[in-house]
Amino acid sequence: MDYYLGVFQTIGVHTLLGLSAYILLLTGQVSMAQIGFFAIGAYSSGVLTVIFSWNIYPALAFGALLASFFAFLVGFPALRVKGLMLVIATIAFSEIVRLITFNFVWMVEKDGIMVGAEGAQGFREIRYFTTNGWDSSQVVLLIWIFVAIVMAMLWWLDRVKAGAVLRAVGNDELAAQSSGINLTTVKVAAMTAGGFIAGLGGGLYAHAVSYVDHITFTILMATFAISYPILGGTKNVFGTLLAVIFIQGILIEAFRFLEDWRLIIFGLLIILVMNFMPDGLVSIFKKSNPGKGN
Amino acid sequence: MNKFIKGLAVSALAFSMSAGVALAEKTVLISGWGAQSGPLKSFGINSETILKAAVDKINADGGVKLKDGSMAKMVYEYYDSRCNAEEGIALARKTATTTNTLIAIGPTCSGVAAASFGVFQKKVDDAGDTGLQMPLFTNTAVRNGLAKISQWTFRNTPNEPDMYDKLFAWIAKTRPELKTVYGGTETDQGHSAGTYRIVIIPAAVRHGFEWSEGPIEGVTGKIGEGADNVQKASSNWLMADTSFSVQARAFKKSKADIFVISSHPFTTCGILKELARQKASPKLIVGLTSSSSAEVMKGCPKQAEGMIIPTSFAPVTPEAKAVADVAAANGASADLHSAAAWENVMIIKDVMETVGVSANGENLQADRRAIRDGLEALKTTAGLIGTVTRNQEEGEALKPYVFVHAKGGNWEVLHDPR
Amino acid sequence: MSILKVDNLCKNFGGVQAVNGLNFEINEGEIFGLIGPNGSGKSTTINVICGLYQPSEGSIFLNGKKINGFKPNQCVDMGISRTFQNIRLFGDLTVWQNLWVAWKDDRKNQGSWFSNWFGKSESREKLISELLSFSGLETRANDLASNLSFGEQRRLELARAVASKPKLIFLDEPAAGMNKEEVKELRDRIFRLRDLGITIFLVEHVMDLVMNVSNRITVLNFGKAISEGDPESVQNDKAVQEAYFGQ
Amino acid sequence: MNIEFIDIVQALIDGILYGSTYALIGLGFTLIFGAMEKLNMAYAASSIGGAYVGLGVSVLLSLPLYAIFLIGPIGGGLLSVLVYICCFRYLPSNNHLAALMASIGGLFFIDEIISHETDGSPLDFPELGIFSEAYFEIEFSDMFLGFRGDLIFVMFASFLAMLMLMYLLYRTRLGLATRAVSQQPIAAQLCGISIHQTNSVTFILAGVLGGIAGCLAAASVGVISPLLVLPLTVKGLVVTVIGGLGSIRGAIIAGLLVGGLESVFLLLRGVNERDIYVFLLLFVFLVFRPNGFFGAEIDRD
Repeated sequence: MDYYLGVFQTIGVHTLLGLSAYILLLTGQVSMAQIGFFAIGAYSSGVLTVIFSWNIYPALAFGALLASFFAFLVGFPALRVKGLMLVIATIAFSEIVRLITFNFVWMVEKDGIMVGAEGAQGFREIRYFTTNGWDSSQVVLLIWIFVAIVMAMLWWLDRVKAGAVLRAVGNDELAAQSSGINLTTVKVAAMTAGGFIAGLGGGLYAHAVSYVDHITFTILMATFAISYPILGGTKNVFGTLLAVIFIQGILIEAFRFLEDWRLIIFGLLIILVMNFMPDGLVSIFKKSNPGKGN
Repeated sequence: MNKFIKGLAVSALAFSMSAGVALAEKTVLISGWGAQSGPLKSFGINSETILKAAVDKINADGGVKLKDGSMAKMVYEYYDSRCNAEEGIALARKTATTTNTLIAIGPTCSGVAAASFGVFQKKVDDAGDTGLQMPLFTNTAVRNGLAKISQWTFRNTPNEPDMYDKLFAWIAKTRPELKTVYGGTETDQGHSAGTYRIVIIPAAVRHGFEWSEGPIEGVTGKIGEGADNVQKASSNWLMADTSFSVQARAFKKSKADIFVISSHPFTTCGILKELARQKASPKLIVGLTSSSSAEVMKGCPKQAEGMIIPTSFAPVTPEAKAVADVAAANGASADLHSAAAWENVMIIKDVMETVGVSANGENLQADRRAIRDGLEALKTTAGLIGTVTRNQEEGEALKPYVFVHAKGGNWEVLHDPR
Repeated sequence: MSILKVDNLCKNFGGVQAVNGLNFEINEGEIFGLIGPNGSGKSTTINVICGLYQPSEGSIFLNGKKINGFKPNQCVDMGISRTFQNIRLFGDLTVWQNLWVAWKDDRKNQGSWFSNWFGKSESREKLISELLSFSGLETRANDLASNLSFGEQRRLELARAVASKPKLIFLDEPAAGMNKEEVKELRDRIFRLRDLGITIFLVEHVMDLVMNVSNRITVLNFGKAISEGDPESVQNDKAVQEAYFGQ
Repeated sequence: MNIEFIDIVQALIDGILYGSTYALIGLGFTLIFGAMEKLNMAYAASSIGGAYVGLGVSVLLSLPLYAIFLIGPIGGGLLSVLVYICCFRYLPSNNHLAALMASIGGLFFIDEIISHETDGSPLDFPELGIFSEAYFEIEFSDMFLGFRGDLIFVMFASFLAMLMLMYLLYRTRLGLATRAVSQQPIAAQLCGISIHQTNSVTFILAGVLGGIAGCLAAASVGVISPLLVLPLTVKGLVVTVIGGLGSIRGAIIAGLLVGGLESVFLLLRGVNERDIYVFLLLFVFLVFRPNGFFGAEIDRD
């Protein structure tokens, strides 16, 4: 049972990661920075519960806020670059964050052993849940409550003007600007919101698995993050969820016996989906397939 | 494609079990996982090959004697954890909660071990701690001081502090003309860097060797002291690095008698080749335990000539030789990591027979606990090259070892302190 | 009273002088036509005034306030809106949402920041349904803009430009590709906008339309104004005929 | 280690020489971007893949060692055109995202196939014969500056490749077609140029170049491993951006620059911080000079 709960935890965390990329994708920005924000959330909330013995909720909130603050800062220079250049710029950002976690040492002695982040050796013993008697089902519940809240917020966003504005910017920046939309506000706001969601996901991840290190935050994970909404499509939030379930739940877990064929299949799958459904998996459910504007 | 078919068979088996079809045979299940994909894939492949050979041997000899006196076959499942912490944790959870695994063997990467040991219950009988409760017995992940993370985790891995301590003592005695030391490590590999700064350099200092550029602040010879300064004073590289010009120059400039190269085979060969190119000629090179494997001899036998490494496995006894042959016959290689899988399986069999377990996962939780307690009770175990002493405070092993050096394309035993 | 005053406007791209020393003034409530052969700098003029490009030289005044270098969205805030020569709608949004994105509440009953972005408002519902009937798209309100026909897209784009409640609206070749009937409808719409008090700046190739609706016309060639005046006098200007038909 | 000025000079030399492998990879990225305005993320993977093909075929048929350096580029070209067919050819031409994702899929696919086939362990790669043996030292006020022979060879090879590419692009009909397709795809089609043919040729060209780069990089290291793929991809991207997307000489200069600076950062700040500075450099370029050294204005509408 615990194992299936673990899979649900993974799916939940990856859904948050995917949704953080989703909101940026709505504005037409492909951001590989999400894994950087995820790392910031993971490390900062981990430091708070492990070293400062904070309660989990303020720690998660702080991690998410710190990540969104960095996202806010990244948002401004990111405005100057578009499209493929943004991809490269955000790869650079994520790699810088990863290298900082790689060099990040902050250890204190607790109950006779050293705990905290130890540079390349990673950040172990983020055991808030287990030492406070949470069982896995409670952790799963916590993660999925957050996932549900975030999904509901994004669902609602698509029903108010803000959502339409995000998509308008994604469709045609110039027309959006000429319709009175301030691109700076919209893009920086989307980046900040995306940073918040990714940071929250990072905090939950660190506590759910109890260990993080820089290898968790490589370009591979950044690619996973953007591949969820791209494979799932940006029609609505469920596409991302569907893609996460498909990749993490089915491809990675259910087909574990395929061993290293799984990553080969993952590569092949991306190629196939992009060739036959360039608007994402959700386009299966659409009757007509209106191509992207522009 | 073989693995594919086998995988299908395994999952079909699992399905039939879960569907309640009674199996004719009595079995005890052990699970293992390690990196079978990605750059460190050979660890997992070697381990599984030897694990399988050991299980086959046990079954050929009749199997495992159960509590009720009947015999059961030992079966195993092996999973790919991709040297990825998240995967390793998922596997620990999977085997602990969805299979009848009595005890698990793995993982291969220290990073995965450090991560996945954390999801186990820290102290047995702590009802407030909801961590996993299944014994785990590691054969490969070797970074210093991991098993104490949980009372459910044990290791049968070389004790590097002891080995390097003895190595430098031996060098000091047999090569008194060597005075100074310099080195470097791959900083993004937990094992290489950890062992280098916490174990190797302090051991060298302890036995009177001087850092070639003058003493490093805080390094007294005690394990772990001044570790950060050690790394800063050294010339390091990363696991995926391909250019070593700058580092090799620093080595050469140090003019040290002994070079310490603490990294896995890929970069060990890289730096050795660059040193040779720049004609840096130390009097001795000391390597990392994990480099005493076939890869270095495949990649750079010429440049590695003379490199000394302490290892807990070499085909110096008939048993060890037999295991090495079995591995070779199955296309894998027996080294200090994978050969320990053999020992682990044999120890597990003995413990199972001592404490008495039931077949097919009846009394699963009680049996797991009994095996854990049985493992903890062991003071010594039989190893392939001699008796292994166990430090059960920390769940670690004190394995016998030999010093090998590279000679003519092979690892040859240089000194055998057993 | 003049609403827009352009003074010695220049724009060059690299070495090319797209607009070269343009001066004109538009009065509130009038329909102002800008015509000229292909490549004469008409679209560039709109793009510079609407903030897509920075002018290389010269000044633009809106109601006496200098708006040089304003971003497009700032221009919208100042009461300028526009359509594009090649239609630029938000294809993934519905017709209704296209209008919604551009919609701005009156300054005086501007709601809070929150209600603008996330809330509902009656005045919005009212305005959008008026715009839908203005553009004859009532039945298509919930269709994706990318599924509209060409004519419908043109109408939607015009409605979207009106949704931000502009005082001055720039129409960049709104009749391109339309048949006679559609041009007639467009003319009626332009007149209705004028009747609402919106000043109109019309760039057009379809002479029939320009000559019929404009109060005043400026003719552009090689980035320079070569003629100005009411439609009739412009039509009879020799320089204009030369520019269009050569000598 | 006390760092003297000569050490910095030496590190710069080491880095610039090694940077020529970055330059070669950067050339391929920039060539494809120049032709299609798309990023081929699978490029470094197909380059290393080409070197593997060369090694594999030569070992299987027990060909002489230099055959690797002939078969490798061919393999690179084939893989590259395969990437084109799978990840670009049938995708909507205005959907840059889909092509980007598909080529990332291609990157994983090639990388994992290599890992699978080789058990992920590094393989010995033949060195460049006499060039690898060669090591020059120049005396410099009783200090020595060293130059690696094989890297000097790689550097000349990359200059040669650059000159050949420039010749192909600016002096032949093929180059004319490539440029026509990249600037005005529809007009080019109307003139009877087949977009897909031209793009295929560009990919083959880039792939051959990649195969050469892969072989030379592996030869200078002496081993080949799937571990080389990701760092080369990232460094290739960095070089392409700093040089200016689409600029051939930019890629070369940026390759050498990145190699040199990286080496100096390594010397001064240690390996753990080395790449941080490289990425900061990239960031500075992106924000203050997004078109790189020689890039065309890419921020056009």
